[in-house]
Amino acid sequence: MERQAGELFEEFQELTASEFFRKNKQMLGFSGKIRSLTIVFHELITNSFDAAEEAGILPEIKIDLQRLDKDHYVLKHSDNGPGIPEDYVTKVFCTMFAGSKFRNIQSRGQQGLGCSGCVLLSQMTTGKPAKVTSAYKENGKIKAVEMVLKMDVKTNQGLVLEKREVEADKTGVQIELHFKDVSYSLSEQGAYEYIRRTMIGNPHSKIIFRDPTGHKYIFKRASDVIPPLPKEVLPHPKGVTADDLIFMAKHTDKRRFRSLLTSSLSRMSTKRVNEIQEITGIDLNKRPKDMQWDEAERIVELFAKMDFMAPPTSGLIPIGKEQIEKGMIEILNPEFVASTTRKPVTYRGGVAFIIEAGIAYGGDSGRMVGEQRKAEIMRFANRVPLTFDQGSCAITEGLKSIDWKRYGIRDMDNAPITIFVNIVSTQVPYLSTGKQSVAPEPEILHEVRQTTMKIARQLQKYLRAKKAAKEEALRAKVFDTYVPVILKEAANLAETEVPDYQPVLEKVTRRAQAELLGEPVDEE
Amino acid sequence: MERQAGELFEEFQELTASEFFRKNKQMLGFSGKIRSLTIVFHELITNSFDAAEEAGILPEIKIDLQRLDKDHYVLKHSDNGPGIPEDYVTKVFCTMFAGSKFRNIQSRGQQGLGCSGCVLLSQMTTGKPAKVTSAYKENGKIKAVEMVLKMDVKTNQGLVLEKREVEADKTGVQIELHFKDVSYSLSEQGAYEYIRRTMIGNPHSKIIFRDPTGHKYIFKRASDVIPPLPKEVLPHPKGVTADDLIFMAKHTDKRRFRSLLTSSLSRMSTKRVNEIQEITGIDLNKRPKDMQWDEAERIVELFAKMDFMAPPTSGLIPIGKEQIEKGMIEILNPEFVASTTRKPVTYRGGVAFIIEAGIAYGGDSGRMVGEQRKAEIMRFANRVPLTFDQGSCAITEGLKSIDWKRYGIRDMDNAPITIFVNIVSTQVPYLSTGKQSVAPEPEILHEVRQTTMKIARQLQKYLRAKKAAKEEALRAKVFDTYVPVILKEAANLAETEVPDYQPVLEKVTRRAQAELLGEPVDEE
Amino acid sequence: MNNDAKLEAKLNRKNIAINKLKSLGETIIEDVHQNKVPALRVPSRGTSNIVYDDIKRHYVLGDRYGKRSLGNVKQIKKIGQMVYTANFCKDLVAREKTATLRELYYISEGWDVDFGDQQESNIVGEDLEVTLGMTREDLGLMPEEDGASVYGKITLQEGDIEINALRAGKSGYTISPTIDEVEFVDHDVKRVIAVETMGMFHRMVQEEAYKKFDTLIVGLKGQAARATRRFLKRVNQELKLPVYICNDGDPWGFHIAMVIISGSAKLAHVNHDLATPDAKFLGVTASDIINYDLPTDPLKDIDVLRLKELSKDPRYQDENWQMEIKKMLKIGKKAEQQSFSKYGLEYVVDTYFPEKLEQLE
Amino acid sequence: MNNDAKLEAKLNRKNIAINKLKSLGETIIEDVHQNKVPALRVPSRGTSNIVYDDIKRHYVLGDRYGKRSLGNVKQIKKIGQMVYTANFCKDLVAREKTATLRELYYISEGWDVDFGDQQESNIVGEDLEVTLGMTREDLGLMPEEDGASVYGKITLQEGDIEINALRAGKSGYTISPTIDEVEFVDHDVKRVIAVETMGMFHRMVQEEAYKKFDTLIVGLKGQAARATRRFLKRVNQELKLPVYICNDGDPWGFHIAMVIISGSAKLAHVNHDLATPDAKFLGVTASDIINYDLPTDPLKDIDVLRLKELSKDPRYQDENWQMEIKKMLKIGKKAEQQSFSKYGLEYVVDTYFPEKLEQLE
Repeated sequence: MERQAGELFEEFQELTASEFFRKNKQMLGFSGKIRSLTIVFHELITNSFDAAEEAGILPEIKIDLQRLDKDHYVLKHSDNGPGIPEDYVTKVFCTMFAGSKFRNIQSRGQQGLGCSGCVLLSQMTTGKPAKVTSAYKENGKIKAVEMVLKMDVKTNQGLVLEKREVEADKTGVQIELHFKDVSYSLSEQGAYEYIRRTMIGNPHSKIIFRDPTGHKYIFKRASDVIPPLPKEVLPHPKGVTADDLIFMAKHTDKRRFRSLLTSSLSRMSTKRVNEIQEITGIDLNKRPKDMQWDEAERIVELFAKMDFMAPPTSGLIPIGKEQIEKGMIEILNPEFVASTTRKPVTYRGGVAFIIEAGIAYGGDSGRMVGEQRKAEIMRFANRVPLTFDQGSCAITEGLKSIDWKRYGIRDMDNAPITIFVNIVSTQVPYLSTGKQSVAPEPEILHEVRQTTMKIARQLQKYLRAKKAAKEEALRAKVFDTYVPVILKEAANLAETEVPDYQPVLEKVTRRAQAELLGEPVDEE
Repeated sequence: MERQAGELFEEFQELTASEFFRKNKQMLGFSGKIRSLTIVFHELITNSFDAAEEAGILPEIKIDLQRLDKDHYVLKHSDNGPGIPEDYVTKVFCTMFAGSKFRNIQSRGQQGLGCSGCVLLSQMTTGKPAKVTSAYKENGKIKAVEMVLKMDVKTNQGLVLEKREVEADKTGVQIELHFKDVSYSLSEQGAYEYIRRTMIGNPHSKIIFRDPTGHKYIFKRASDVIPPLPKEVLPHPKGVTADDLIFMAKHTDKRRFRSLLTSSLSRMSTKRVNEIQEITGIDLNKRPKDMQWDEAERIVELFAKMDFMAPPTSGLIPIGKEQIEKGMIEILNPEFVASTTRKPVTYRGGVAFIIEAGIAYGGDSGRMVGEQRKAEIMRFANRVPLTFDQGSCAITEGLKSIDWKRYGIRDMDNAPITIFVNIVSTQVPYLSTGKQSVAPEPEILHEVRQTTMKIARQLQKYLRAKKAAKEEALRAKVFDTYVPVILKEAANLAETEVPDYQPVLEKVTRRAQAELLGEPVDEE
Repeated sequence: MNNDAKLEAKLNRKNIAINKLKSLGETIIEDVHQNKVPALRVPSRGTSNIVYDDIKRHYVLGDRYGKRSLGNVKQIKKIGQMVYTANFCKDLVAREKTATLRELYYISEGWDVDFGDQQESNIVGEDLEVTLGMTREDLGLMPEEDGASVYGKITLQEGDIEINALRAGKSGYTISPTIDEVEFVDHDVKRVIAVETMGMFHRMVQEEAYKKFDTLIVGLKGQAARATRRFLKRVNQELKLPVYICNDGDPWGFHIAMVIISGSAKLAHVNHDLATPDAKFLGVTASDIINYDLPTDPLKDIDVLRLKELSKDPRYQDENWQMEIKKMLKIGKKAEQQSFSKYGLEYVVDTYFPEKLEQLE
Repeated sequence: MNNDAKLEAKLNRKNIAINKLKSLGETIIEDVHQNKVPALRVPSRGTSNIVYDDIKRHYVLGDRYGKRSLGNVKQIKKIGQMVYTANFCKDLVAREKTATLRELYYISEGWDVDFGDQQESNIVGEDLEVTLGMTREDLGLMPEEDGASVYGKITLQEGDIEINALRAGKSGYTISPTIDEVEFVDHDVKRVIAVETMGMFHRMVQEEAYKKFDTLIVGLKGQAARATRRFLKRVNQELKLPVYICNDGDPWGFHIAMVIISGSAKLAHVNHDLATPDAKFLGVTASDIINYDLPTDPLKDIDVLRLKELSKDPRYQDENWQMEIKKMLKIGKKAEQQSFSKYGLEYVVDTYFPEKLEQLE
């Protein structure tokens, strides 16, 4: 029995983003009990960090995780950031796709889903509202408001259930959320390990964490330097697509396409624009809105052929050698640590990135598995620990491809080593939705290898010196023991007296020392 | 230098779903050139199937894929479905989160992202608009309209660039899209294989596909039976969460919670509602909107303890044994085929599902790898082929855990076998965002194994009979050859004449036959 | 035995072999005449049919049989191979020739029922042995491998040649596979000492152990060949000489000795011809390792496993063996024969052997 | 040689060995007197110092040296081991005794510079050989393994014992490691045929090949031991007897022959004493496989690999070898010596050997 189209479309409807993600929470990373909780920690911590740093404040976060029942937790998360103005509180916590991080800027979070996603998960699993206190400065004075919020998924808006002004002596945001169907775990993918790694990547921050058993961990600040704020950088010509150009053209306030190009792209001089006009024959004086797709496409094709200066890297703020080492020493208490931050380079022709890496050896480096310490790899993107999907990540792949034996590490997997790698970029090329692994672009693989190999050589030097010291003692003993008996036996063989061998013994000992220290040996 | 919160929120903005997915297209499954194109095929084909079947029409799809340039393709996709009323065309193709499939119904697609996602990808990679022709019946007459559409990502709405009425003699939708950055491949994860598998899961459909080389594949219909339309089924009490109850309560038009329960859940009688009221002490006469979270939670907890009839399965429409075999015969031309459809059962306490499986052996079964045919597993969910992430899928896991040697397949991996498994459910528990693998719920694993083992026994019987026939011929020959020469040699050994051995020869041949057929052998 | 007696014995052996082979054919032909499907009963050599005989002190076959029927597709080829092989052997014995199993395998190329591989022909050879109750040497099928080297005052006769094992070179007389055709003519020794390695053999020759101990020296070269075991049994039985075995001090050395003493499970059907139950294990024991403070290697996993197997083996149930196995497991060490050289090359002959022989005799 | 000359030659060998060993000690002590760090120059045995000598037709060592210095931590232990071993050997030679490498290893337990494992003591043994330019047999260090079996009309003298290899038993006379102390007293043969397996050896004895071909039969037992190679060289040189080698028809059989003919790379420093460049490979060749239609096995991957290696080996550059290797690769098959039994046990002696000898002589 055939039915007409009209009938069939009676049930047609549109969903809001909140409704959609309510049905598809795994798209927000909420799949599995342990992972779900780690994602919540991740979203709240990165948000607090970004806010504090943007406001020029050394981040300090207090987290209190209580277990009420088997799978039921209450999470209190408070920061010392600049706070959220009252008007924006519901948007930040209750509206999907709302945020301030949609620019071409190096930042930890990026999707505009983080905080509202946590509230959605809380509400879906417990029905409880979120309690938010925001203290912020307005006209130089601190104002604080406490709100109880629910998310209305039908409209993708927050509903304020309660609101009252409160007293506060410093700025910051506190949020209290209930969760069910999540689980706190000490495993490598659990919330605790997430915090520990976060501290290594962010030694300028302080986190006080009370776990469900009531144990209080204080992760101290290893450095008092607030990282400089990353600047927004104009996209590099080699990094834009035709669609990007058209999108810019549609939303610009420039009157001419040429001025759009120079003002919206980096490394784009008037001279270059003239060249483009000449080669493509496109009239760049036309209004941006009149730009055609095929014209945009021809321009992008030309970009690929032109030489541009590498993208400006003022937007990239690495952690830096000193800070990385401070962080690793604070957390791992190693016997040796080395780190380095490379110069910026680009992948896919125009996206700038920096790789920095650190190695810690001995002490608490590595991960205890049973009785033994095993090597561990800590991956970071813009200081954020990457916890899942390590298999296909450029960082893992780069590190695994290194021939560690060349650096004096015979059995890499079972060495007491922690390797830290951070990729810094305005556009980290993630492999998957969850942003948990970095695509193995050839340039990134190359940098990860080079960076790590450089510090591995330092580790090798350290290990070698340690071994050499041991050996020197051994060698002196070897000569003392063997020279007399061998000469006695040789005399026996020659059927003669044992000669005075003291001068020869001294000679060989001297020579052996010289050899050990790499000095020239006098050959006879 | 500290900055105030107000300053920081100047750049705060909200995105539409389209804007969001423009920046995060990998969340729609568009990652990698081959995969992107396969996902496009998948979205368009499933949409056409669902539409045709809902309207009671045997689906017929024509696909024409042209390659204009290295990575540049034009895809023309047309179906014989009921068409889309003019007013809905832009919504279907240009609005994210819009669709008619958000009910608790067995369907192929489900997210409201499919068609609009394809248009977004086309537009992002080529800047070209989509060309859609929709022919549909209105008041019994066919009306057809051709539209050229763009998606306005800023508003998540379609922009009609051109529109004109056209002539049409039957209903259906045709869409023409340009793509770059995609790739047509014959690999297991490519578009061609996707169609081939689709045909096995949907033997009642017809697809005519012209590939980029101009070769025209006609996948003929193996069956003329339109599958019955799945009915919407009320959720089973064991399958709902507290959040679901609250959500229902909020959007119902019932006046009392008790009537909400009986009308919104299956297997929920008045007697049951009274029980619930008695045990929980909750007044179920109250208005749905007054239902508190903890009350909903207590009701759900009680559901878990109560015995309910299994969920109604009228909503589940399997392909069916006959249809599966027709499909496999049509496409694989095997020397042996067997299939079976199991009775519905439930997982996680309340979600009904059906597993059906088929095995084809010989002919074109299996996959050519180099010179050799290897076993292939075809996974389906509600008739839709699952192409990616096979590793962790319940179907793969279930099949791999079978001891194939017990069924006469010594080297499973290298056997000319195709195994087909389809899971039918209103809620297939997908593992990942891309809906490409089924979570290994214990009940599903169990069903996959049982179903497959049942038909594997039939295959074993077939293989055994085939082998036995071969052996019988062989045995007769063995006796004919050996008995005379052995007796000659024995006579030689005994230094005597060769006796007349005809009777003995007949005797052994008779006995061997009996043995082969499992009949009792007369022992001396 | 005088020469006539010898000749008679030899002829006798030959006739018995030919008759037994002939009767195999007769059984089959007789079955055909009686219109029965011919079948041969072959004593089973499966582990469950191999029994340790406490009285005989070696393994023997039990009384279970397998069938080779002309009416069974799987067995018909085997029965064919047996008949062909029997004919081949009958010819060998009649012509007083021998052949190796390898040659048998290649010869079968010309048969209507040939062997698929060497393994198959070996099994049929054994089938014939157990079915007829004769050793394969009796049937003319010789092993490839030569037996041990023998040094010392013994005179043997092979055919019409007399050999003095003190005058056959420093490496001594080599026991050939046809040892049963060798006669002991004369000897002037009081005992036999068999050693595992040729290194030790040469040491003993060099240190004149044959004079010091009035002994034959037998260099086993590892696991003793069938011919060697037959030789040791014959010198023990016919010449009433005590036999001592000195091997490496590890489970493998123990077992080389034990196979000489009590036979192997695999050859249960011919152990009555091969085992020398009165032979004695002289060393190296775990006690020796401790008492002589020998240089050792740690036991490997496989050594430990093997020792534990031995401790359950019926042949090792005697108290002494049990004690030595336990002791070795406890110290976790093994030692080679040659490790006595730690105390100088002569030590083993000058000190170790005299002390141990005194203990045992 | 008469007896006096023999004795003198023997004493001479003994004195040379002792003097060479002594001078090793003297070099070291002299260095100390001159206040130099003592060091020994040991000819390198690395592959790059092993050269095929076209004139001598075998591998020889080149002129590269390595150093063992008392001033080098890694070398000091080696030099110590060498000196201790030299003293041990000097004592052996002086007392006219021999020891195996295994015994040397255990003896070293009492030294101040002992060996970590057998491998180490083997290497030092070789170091001593090349440094002094003497074989280790000259230094009293004997291999464990006995040499080949010899059957046929030859009389040898070991010490004061005369041995007739036709009267030493069916398995013949066993070449002992001390072959250099054996004198050839008398013989009545025209040639020597060496065969790879004892199965073939016994076949030849049984079929009286020694009579038919006036030949010595030598049973190599696989890869020829040093003593066997020395024996073959000596019969070839001293008795001017042509030597023929008949092995399995596969790369391994080829190479067993080639090592007898041209020596091995590993023993380049003693090849002048071991190689018999005039010895000839009789079979089984790839041509034989085809001409005699022998039962074969397919070449395995490793066989093919080995054949390809051989084809590049300088010892195989002769036209005939190249042709046979190519042919074997082409037919992809190999055959064993014993596969001639396909035509009956006697065929190999009655037909194959006469035909092949005629071709070669």
